[in-house]
Amino acid sequence: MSTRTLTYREALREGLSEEIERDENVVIIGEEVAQYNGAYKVTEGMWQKYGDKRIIDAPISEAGFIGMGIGASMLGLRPVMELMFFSFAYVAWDQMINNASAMRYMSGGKIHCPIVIRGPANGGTNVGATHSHTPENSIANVPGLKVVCPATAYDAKGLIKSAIRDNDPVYFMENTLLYGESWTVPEEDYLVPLGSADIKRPGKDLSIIAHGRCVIMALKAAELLAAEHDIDAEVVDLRSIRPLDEETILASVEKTNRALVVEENKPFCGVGAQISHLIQSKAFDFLDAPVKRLSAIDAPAIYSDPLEKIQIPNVDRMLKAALSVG
Amino acid sequence: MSTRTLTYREALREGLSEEIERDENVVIIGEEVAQYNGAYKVTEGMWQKYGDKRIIDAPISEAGFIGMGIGASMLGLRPVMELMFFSFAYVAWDQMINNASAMRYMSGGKIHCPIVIRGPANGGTNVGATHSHTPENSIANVPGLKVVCPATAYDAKGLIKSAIRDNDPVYFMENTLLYGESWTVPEEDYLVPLGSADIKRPGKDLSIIAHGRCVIMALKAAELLAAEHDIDAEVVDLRSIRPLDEETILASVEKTNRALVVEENKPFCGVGAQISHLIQSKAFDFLDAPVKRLSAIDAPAIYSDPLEKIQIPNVDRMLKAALSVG
Amino acid sequence: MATATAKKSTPESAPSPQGYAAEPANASLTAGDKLTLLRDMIRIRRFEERSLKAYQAGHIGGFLHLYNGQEAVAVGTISLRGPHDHVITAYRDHGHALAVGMSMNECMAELYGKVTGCSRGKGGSMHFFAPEKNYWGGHGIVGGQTPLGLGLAFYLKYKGLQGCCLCYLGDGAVNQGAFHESLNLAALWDIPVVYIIENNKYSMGTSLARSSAFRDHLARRAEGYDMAWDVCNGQDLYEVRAHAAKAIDRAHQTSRPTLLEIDTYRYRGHSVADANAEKYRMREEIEDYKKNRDPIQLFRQKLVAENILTEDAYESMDREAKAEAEASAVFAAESPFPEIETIQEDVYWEADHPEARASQGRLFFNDEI
Amino acid sequence: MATATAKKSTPESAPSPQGYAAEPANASLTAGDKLTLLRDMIRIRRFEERSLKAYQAGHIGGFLHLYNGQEAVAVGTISLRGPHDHVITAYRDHGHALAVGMSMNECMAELYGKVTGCSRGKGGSMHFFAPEKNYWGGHGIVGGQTPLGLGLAFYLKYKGLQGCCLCYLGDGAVNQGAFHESLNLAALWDIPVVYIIENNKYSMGTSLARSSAFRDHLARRAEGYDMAWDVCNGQDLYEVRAHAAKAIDRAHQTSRPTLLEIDTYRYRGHSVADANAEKYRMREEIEDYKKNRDPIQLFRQKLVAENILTEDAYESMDREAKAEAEASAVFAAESPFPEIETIQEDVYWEADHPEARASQGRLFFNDEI
Ligand SMILES: Cc1ncc(C[n+]2csc(CCOP(=O)(O)OP(=O)(O)O)c2C)c(N)n1
Ligand SMILES: Cc1ncc(C[n+]2csc(CCOP(=O)(O)OP(=O)(O)O)c2C)c(N)n1
Ligand SMILES: [Mg+2]
Ligand SMILES: [Mg+2]
Repeated sequence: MSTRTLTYREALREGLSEEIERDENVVIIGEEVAQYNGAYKVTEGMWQKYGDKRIIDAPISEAGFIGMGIGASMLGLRPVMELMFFSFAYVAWDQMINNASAMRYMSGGKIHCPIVIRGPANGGTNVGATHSHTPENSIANVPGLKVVCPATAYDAKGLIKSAIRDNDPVYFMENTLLYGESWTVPEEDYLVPLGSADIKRPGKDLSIIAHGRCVIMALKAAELLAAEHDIDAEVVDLRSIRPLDEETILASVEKTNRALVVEENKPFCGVGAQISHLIQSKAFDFLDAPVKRLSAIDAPAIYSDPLEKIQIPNVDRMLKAALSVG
Repeated sequence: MSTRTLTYREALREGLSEEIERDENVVIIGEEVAQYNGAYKVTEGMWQKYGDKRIIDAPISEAGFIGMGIGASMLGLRPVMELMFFSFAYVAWDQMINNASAMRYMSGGKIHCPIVIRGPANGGTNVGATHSHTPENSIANVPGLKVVCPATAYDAKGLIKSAIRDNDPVYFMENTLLYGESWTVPEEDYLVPLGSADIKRPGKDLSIIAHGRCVIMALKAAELLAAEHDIDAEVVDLRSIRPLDEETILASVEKTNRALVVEENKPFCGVGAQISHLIQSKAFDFLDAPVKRLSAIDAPAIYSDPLEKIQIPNVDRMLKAALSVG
Repeated sequence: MATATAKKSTPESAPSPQGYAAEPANASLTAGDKLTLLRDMIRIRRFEERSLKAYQAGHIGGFLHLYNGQEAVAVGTISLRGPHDHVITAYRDHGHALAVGMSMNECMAELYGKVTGCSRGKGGSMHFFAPEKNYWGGHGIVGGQTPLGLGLAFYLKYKGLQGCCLCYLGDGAVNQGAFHESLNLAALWDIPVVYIIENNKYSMGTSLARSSAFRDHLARRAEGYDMAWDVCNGQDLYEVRAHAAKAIDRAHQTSRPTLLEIDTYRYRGHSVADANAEKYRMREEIEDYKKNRDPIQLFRQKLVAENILTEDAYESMDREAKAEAEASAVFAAESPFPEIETIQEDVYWEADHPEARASQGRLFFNDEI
Repeated sequence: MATATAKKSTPESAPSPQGYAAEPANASLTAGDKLTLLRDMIRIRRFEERSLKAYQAGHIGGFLHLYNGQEAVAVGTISLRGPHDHVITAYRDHGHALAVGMSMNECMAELYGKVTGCSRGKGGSMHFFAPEKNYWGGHGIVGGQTPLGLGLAFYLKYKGLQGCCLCYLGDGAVNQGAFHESLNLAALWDIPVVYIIENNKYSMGTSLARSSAFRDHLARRAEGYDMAWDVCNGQDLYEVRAHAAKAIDRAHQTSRPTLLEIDTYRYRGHSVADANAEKYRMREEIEDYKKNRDPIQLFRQKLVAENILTEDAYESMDREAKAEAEASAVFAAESPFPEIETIQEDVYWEADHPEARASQGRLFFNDEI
């Protein structure tokens, strides 16, 4: 396989473009996605290339246009809706939670909603509490919905393509702090299936389980753990929150006997709580110590830069947390 | 103390009325709360008694009127907003999640929002997926918010009064299937503090931890466990989800060494996951078996009556679950 | 897409001098067509009366929002639809369901929560669906269907199909934010949706005047979006068809949306559990509608006057509808409940099509017990 | 509460023949008052220019939405307020903050994320607050402040206070559902709120015509709610005050809301991170506003013509504003960041007042590490 280097942003754009070209039912709708090239430039150049019909700028009416996308998906369109920030999902929550999730069910399986709703869901950029939500736990709580959180350019491209081809609603959470980061990505066409976790670093002493940008920091933490503390940590990248690759998680913990779950989520009923419950429930006898969670410090996202860097998990806090696993 | 029998509905109404009379800043706003006497008759007679100023019928504009309540609370009003169903919170989610939770934080503590948002949050009444949501986990995930789920008339009255006097936003989740149930309630004034769990039945073999109507079913299950299986189960009623009375939960599990968490919540990142994580994290060495959760069967709420009765936890399923705790 | 232009959009003009019957939408009807329209209204009425009986007998639980009194709205508008026209409505959805051609059996069985129901017992009264008949529900959250209807119409435009979406909502639903967002999008993007406000003057126990601020008509709000609007009397089937035809035509010819407000009335309470049904409205008001403005009786009188209908024919039509409703109740009662395993069917397309599943991992999260 | 009545509500009439300066709201101003108004606009301009420099130097991160060009809107409207009038706006909130009397120091320090900031470094650019000055933010979610503003005004009505809430929003924000719901509630319940659309013709890179369907004015949508509305030129401070005074008066005297659309323009990009700031708008358009319609220069010329202002006085006023802004940057730079412990302060009132805490149990849920 020949590879080249792409940013997370470029990889997403490539995935979106390939699917636009592959399927005439794929249409991108969102605020500033067309003429402005996207608030975070994910869709840069696509409007020029694919035109008004396929790349559509929307007014600031998330409930209206996301609901519209759900309605159009019922007839077979595959809308890919951009939320400029996932934090804005809350004004469209009823559409995203009730309508997208329950349509199939309430119709006894007659309808399905092949919609993708994507956008960045992260803190760490000094934009304050209203713009820094990470609602993957609340969304994945809802049966009928799928949730994906890629950590690398390779995964972002492979997962967005799978998400678009998926016949269920997929909520695709990116990270503004990753858009500009680069990874090698194959030239050839590929998919990453939803629901498959990835061992980003094998190890034997401790499983660090993470998703999204926390994976990248966990990899750095693992290097330091190895270099400075002689701890060989395995980094499990969930990639997909729902479906969830429980097998890979459990296999890792059964090998290492220790688990740290790292998340930018707030701790109460966050993804970490679910993973912790899974581990204690299915690998109880393999655990040498309680599962630890490292979450965002439990408060609304703070604005002040140096404090926000501490509030969300960082390499330092990961190190400390790893060492505290009993 | 002299007592009498009140329904859950009457107890709530009494609590609301006492607070209306106690504090001129308390005002009740919601759909059909006044002239219609409340969709579930919680506020019956209150409009006649307290008039247009204190009991206000709202149009079907939850984002508008709940946001209005939050705004008014910033100046010192203590609005008690009724959601006809908590499922309708999703159209007001941005107001409830962003505005109510982060106002204090983003203002550096200059503002607080003493608002109560109350209404029923439950399934089990054949109204289908759109009307049967139980979002206590998603709300309690949000730092800045408080969540309360009373299971009895006594607790409902004592907690609603505490909620109204609380200076933070409190989301108060009731249950349509409990409104008509009766309990003894003292004549005298009393409060139940937020954040205190209640041992509704002491026991020594297994802790059944529940909230809301599941508590009532857990009590029945506990009687059957004792009568038929010689298992002496302790029933811990959380009453309040956030703040959470961790001490009472842990003390119970340290005594019984076994835990079953019962919830009408959906399992993924539900309240049960959080409680399970808590127990394994702080009572790891006391556990003789993994913590088990009994949640709603993981699907949107089904309409069909006999199936819905199985989908949400019932006494039968609780018995089976209790016996399955390793 | 299109930018807003200042088109003139005032309510449609009065009927032709010969009355609504002579308007093109109605003049083109054969005698047989007209009898079918009458029959459709009667079938809805009898179906719902039968469902009420079943509710009172405890065979149906939850909510049951009856459409009695409003039949001419669903039948009048839906009878105009062509192959690419779609229908979506709120929770008061039985009338529309029968009007699009769903069978009484599948509807009644759904109310009973039976596996033979249109949604296999999963949706219930508020959530009827028949996508194969271009019927997209049945939606329980007030106003929540309005962006969905926009999406159905968006699809038509995207695909270049000459069609529209008839999207119904109540007079109380106009104050939901999602509806407002939908109006702007529809007008801004030339989306062929016809929003139909079934103004029965009450949202539960709240009268129109207590829920909405407006000038003379709710539909006039459309002007704020430079959108065409119209109002008409929903008790007269010819009038409904005449006005709706213009809105549908506008959508088909110009892809422009319309906000059509149809005055109507519900005889029953908000739902059958509405204990106050006769408290917030004057008994005289209800009686006046039943006696003098009943859509079925008005249309019956017209067809008798047109010499299309005899009293005998009416009686036998009514008997047949009653019998059909009765049979549907028997069908529902005799149908089985869904199997327990079905609780987790119809959640994910993928889980229902394991052979075609592309994803991996776990989809459902209950603990094993 | 009140039911909707069909009041006549058309845009306010043209100014008196002597022009806006002679309108009561302006005729009552002393020379000193006028100089203060000019100074307030200049201070906003200089503060923001200084903040931009700090952003470019890396002292400020995140978003910075500048108000340059719109100063007459905040200063003109807010200068009219009385003791019971309240102010709330969106994320482009520095101008309003200074106009209500917040100090440059507390504002600049907030931008720097310092503990001396108005929100102790917790809110940032989009979330300035000064409740002691009746200023309620600073809100990041488009349209999210509009129900809050309704609530502030509701409080005044509830308490019988003669006041109103000035609630600002952008031309893009009008298409949020919550705003629509708020308009209906305001009109239905006679809530003394003045909604002020600062129409700068763009929402990020989207022009008005691409985001809103409307007839001639956005504010005309108010007619759909039987609400008074008005439009005016936001580059002319006298004009702004004349029109806003009528809306405030309406609120004070009759408790009725107004939707006031004020035409204005932002010179800069949507935020300073807006790389396309000069792509979606023609350079000539921007230059035209800067050269011919700058609110500060227009008002300066008026005051010179009125013989109230000399060129020297203007220059020294400007120098002072620059110096004040410079000093605020020094203050901000020298102020400390908040302590780490403060991350969990200001979350719960109860946690911050342990002595008065009535609840029990745990409020924060991180694992101990
Ligand atoms: C968002 C939301 N809020 C409240 C309700 C409860 N509710 C159901 S129907 C209804 C009244 C709706 O009245 P209207 O729109 O006039 O329709 P009608 O019942 O008259 O057909 C209310 C308040 C709901 N289902 N969804
Ligand atoms: C609900 C929501 N959607 C999108 C955004 C992102 N956003 C912030 S400002 C803005 C443009 C708003 O334009 P306008 O209302 O005209 O105000 P202006 O910036 O011109 O002052 C957008 C899209 C947001 N903050 N909130
Ligand atoms: Mg109605
Ligand atoms: Mg603007």
